[in-house]
Amino acid sequence: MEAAAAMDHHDQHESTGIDHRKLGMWVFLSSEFLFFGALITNYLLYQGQPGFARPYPAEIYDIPFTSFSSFALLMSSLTMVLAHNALARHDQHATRTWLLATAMLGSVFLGGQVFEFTEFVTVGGMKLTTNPAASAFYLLTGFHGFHVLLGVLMLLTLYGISRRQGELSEASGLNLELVGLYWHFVDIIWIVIFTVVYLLAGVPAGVG
Amino acid sequence: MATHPGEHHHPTPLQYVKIAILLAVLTIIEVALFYVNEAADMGGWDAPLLIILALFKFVIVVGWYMHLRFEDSTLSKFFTAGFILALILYAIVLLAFGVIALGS
Amino acid sequence: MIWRHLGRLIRPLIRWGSLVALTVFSLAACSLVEIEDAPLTTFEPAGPFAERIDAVFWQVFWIAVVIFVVVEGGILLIVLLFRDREGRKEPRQIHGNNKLEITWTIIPALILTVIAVPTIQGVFDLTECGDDAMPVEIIGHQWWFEYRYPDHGIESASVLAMPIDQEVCAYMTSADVLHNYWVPHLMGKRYLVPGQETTLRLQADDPAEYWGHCAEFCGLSHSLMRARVVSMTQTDFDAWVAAQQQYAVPPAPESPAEAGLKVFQEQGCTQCHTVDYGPDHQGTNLVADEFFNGPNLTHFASRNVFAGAILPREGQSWSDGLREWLANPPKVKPGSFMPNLDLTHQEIEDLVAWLDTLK
Amino acid sequence: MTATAERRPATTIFRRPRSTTGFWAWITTADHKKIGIMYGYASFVFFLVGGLEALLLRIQLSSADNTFLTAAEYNAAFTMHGTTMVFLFVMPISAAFINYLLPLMIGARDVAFPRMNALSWWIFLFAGIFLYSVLIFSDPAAPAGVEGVSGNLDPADNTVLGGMPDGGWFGYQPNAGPFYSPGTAMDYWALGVQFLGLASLISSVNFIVTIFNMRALGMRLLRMPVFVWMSLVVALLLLFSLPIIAIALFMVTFDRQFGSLFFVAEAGGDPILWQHLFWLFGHPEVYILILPAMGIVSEVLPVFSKKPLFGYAAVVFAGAAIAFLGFGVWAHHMFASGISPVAQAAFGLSTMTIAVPTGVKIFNWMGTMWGGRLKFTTPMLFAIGFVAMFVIGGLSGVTHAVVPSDWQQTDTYYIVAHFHYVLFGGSVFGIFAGLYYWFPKMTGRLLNERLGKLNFWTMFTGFNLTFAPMHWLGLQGMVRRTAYYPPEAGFDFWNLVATVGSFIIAAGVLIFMFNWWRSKKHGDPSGIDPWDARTVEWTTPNPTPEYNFGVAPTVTSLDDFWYKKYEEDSEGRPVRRPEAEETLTDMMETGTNPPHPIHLPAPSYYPILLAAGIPLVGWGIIYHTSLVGKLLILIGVLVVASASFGWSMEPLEEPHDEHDHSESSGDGYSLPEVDA
Repeated sequence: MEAAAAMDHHDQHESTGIDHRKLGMWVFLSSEFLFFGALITNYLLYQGQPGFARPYPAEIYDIPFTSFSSFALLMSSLTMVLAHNALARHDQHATRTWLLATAMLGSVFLGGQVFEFTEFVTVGGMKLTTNPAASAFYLLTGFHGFHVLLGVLMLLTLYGISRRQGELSEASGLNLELVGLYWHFVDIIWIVIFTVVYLLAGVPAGVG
Repeated sequence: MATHPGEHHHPTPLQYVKIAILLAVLTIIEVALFYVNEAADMGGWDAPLLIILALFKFVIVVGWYMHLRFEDSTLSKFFTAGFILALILYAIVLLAFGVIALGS
Repeated sequence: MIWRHLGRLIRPLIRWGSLVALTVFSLAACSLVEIEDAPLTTFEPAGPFAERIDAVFWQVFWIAVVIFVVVEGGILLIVLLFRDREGRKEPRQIHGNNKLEITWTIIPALILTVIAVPTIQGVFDLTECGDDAMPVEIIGHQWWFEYRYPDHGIESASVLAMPIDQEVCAYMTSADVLHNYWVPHLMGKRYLVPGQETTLRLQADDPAEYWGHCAEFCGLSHSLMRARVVSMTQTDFDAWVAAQQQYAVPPAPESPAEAGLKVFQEQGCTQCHTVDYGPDHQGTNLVADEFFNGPNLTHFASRNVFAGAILPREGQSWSDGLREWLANPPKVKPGSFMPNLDLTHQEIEDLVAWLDTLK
Repeated sequence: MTATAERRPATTIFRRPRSTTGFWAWITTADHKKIGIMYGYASFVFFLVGGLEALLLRIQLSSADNTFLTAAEYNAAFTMHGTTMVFLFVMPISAAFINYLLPLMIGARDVAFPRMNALSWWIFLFAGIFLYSVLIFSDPAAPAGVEGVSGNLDPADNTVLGGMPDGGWFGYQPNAGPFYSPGTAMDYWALGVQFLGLASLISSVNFIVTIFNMRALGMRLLRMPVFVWMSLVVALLLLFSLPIIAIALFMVTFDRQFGSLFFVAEAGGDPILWQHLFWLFGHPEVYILILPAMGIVSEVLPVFSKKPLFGYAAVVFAGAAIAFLGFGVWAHHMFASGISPVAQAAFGLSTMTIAVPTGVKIFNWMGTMWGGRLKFTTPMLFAIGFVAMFVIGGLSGVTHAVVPSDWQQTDTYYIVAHFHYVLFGGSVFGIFAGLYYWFPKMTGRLLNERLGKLNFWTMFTGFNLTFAPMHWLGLQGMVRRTAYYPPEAGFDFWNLVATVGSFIIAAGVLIFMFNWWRSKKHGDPSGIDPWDARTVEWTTPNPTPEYNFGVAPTVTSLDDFWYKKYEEDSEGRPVRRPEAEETLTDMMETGTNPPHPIHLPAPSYYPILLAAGIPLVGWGIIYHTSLVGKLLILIGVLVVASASFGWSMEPLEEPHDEHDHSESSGDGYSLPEVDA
């Protein structure tokens, strides 16, 4: 056993040295690319096809509004990373503040999405059932919104725990890191969606 | 766990804020590009520019906010594997549908 | 105890019995495949495109046979040579051999390269229709094929007539779900996709009748969606076209056929079916909605099969097949869009008499 | 011995479960072995269900124009046969093997996330039950039609069996969409497969982390048993392919339930998009089904050849190559769909390349047997059967890559023959090899060898009689998925042969079940090392103790266990070490009486509770237009949410674990108390 233990030390480099949950989260996130990739592909395929019932999503976008809510989500990544940083400095108060700020910014984004969907349906006249491009738009942004919603719930849970226990323990610190990874990921997916789906979208020739 | 060797290299809050400002500026450029293209057609040049800008933002968030730059390479291998695989597979699908075309 | 005895009895019986049975069946398979009359067989190409595919198939097949014999023979040899026997030495512990690994990576790769050449040539040679091909539109319906000849202004169903030695370019689409048009004697298969157009090349060498089948699962009666292709000389085809371009001849007054026409009109059959008696005569109804479109019956009696080429059955007369169909279509073809109209015996007889006039 | 911790959780909904035996122990377990066993039994039940469906199909096809089944029943039977065998048998029984063996083979005490593991299993089980609940809740076969117009069905054709999903396991659109498959059957299919995918996705993350993080000391990646490698590859395939089918199934569910138009051709939807998405998942799925069996065979062949696996690294890399290439070949399922000639040529070529690594594997297996001392035990027979049959499936597979040939063959029985040679002659034979080989690990007893050989030869004969004739049938033009063929088509004889064969297979399965049932109680005791095995899982007593290993193993080479027993003489022949018997006795001793206290993943109620909410949501979505449906969604979401909450409140580590942890990290162990 002693000999084995001595030899063990030489083999230590094999272990990845990464916590199970952190590795698991990254592994999971890597598969999410395929998830959102399928949704974006789906949208790209349909948004440019002529002959659908109007309107196409790109006809009724409100770019200034979406830019604003995108900006909120982008800045929530900053508050998220500041929360993580505050916890690393053992500044529990700041951690709580930044957590709440992140959840708030996430909620702003979600609220924006609810508003946008409502506008599109009532004013723009584009429903899920209008045409395949509209279906694809709602499915894509809807699933992204669902991810944000889960993120907000997780952030609020962390905030709740922190309030109730007076602090976030070291174990919760890892939880915070994991929620952060998830949150940033949702943000980078939106960076792609904002560019590809909103800014680069057009309507097929002959429409509009 | 919190005392991971990589933690030392993490940026400071100030650096995080600077990064956020950079991200904000990039976003403003993106939206501006969109309107420039609306006003005067850029002849298809908007697409590559916007994609490059988005990728730039993407890399910044992943690298610094998600600390991927400072992590064990196993994690970045997984992450890039998923990203590249998705990119290739869906590019082929879009090619098959003629949504994107090679050499045109 | 009993297991031991039973085992001793059964084991050799099963082991050798199964090997013998397999050998016998393989031999039987080889012989029977020639003898048996299979109207959908892929082994009897009757036109240049199917022949081209057949040639590729056999090329690959013989390569596969050689590989099969070598590998399976190798496994059998190993099993016989190295089975554990009394007094056998312990085996040498060999972990691998890089040269061998490289060899059996490169050799299959080379074989595949050989196969790849006819594959790719075949794809490019056989996909695009030729310039002087005769266009035919094929529309898939649940569960029958509709044919339109845009150059001749003809519509038909279930039976595709085509001249020999003339390429036919089928422009295909579907009115409902996916279908897949397949006439093995003439060509491989191709989907019919709703909202899209696919093309398929068909060509026959000799006058004959070929079977076809819808090959993509298309709902309840997928198995009852068959097709027929009749190839004929150019002269016969021209005559056929000329006949098909005629209006139908109105039935004689007071004949059973006229009663049949009346049943046809009164039962609402005209909702889906067209019979074109020409502009001067009533009893025609062209239906706007693609989905309601049943087969055009103007020259119904000129087709030897109907109802998705499943009737008449083997040994059944044309009129008996029609009687079976009219009595209860959903029973013959589950899910059929032609409903059971609870026709009386007399009504059916009249309809048969009338339909028989639609040459 | 097993130190069961005194549990005093501060904040949970339930007290932690305490049962270590009996019903509640199984319900709340987080033990990978128990979960593996449950996976195994459940998937075997589904195997029987899927087998019965297959027999129904075979009876119907035994003669021309047979009326044993109605068209609706036939379509439902083949749909559910495919769905069941793929998602409810081969995948979960592979999960059973991976669950049971993976930690043992890498010298770990459990998987990385034991409770997540339990969650996967319960989601799988509930999803399977959900899928088959269609028999109770679904309306009988509704004929096809568009809004306001539907086809006509003879009233006699409205049967319960015919009310099962009938759009094919491939669910091609628009036939499986809202207009052409009205009713709820295909909703059960879409959601059921969705949930099964969720279970597999969770498993895959779990297995990947386990393999990356929990290997025994000294077990480098290239010292892992091939089965572990194949598990890793399968987990990666699942990880990257499941999200695609998830989206595709969401699209179908939205089309069917909420009126979106993704695949509605009348509104501009594209049915071919479904095929791309389905096969983007579906082709990797094929390798998900076969690679675990390849792993099993790679373990069994060396043991009974008394030789190491020939070209270990080549076999591993070939497996990885198959997986990687497997992502780039999906459109070969669509050569007839009208994709461009360039795409057809490209996918034909990429498909051919897969034959190369597959060939490498087969040759290496032959190389393993070459010069060995082959003992024809039942696992070995199944393993050799696997190799021999897989060659046939592989060769017919290459003919599909030859695009023009494929235009003739696709959608015929030739394809059915091909993939059954791969999935039955391949996967199922591999699975049976594994069942015979590792049965002692689970029970401490051996399966009866005589019955085993009878089992093999019956299944082998039945298998070939059933599926070999299908090659001929397909080339003679028999189209797939057809309930009827006319007498003049000339298909009768070979179909009858196939039907007879299928009943011989069924007999083989019955023999197996009898053997299992009998040997569990009366089989010969196996001892610690019944097969003279090579890998780490056999260094611990049989049946496996709850804590797996008395002392965490340390690995110094590939086939570590073997080299504890044997050394090589100057000729390279194995010579049993003089101390081998002593080593084994020691292993038995430390395995039975661990020298140090061991703590194990604590059982929990939350996995089963969380999983129970999921089918509720499923039923709710299907009936969402009614009040009951809305309530079900609400209840389901509440169950999931409260279970997640309780789960996250359940302490990760018991109070005294902190202490143990710092100690145990010294010997490199990541004890599984770190849970999520």
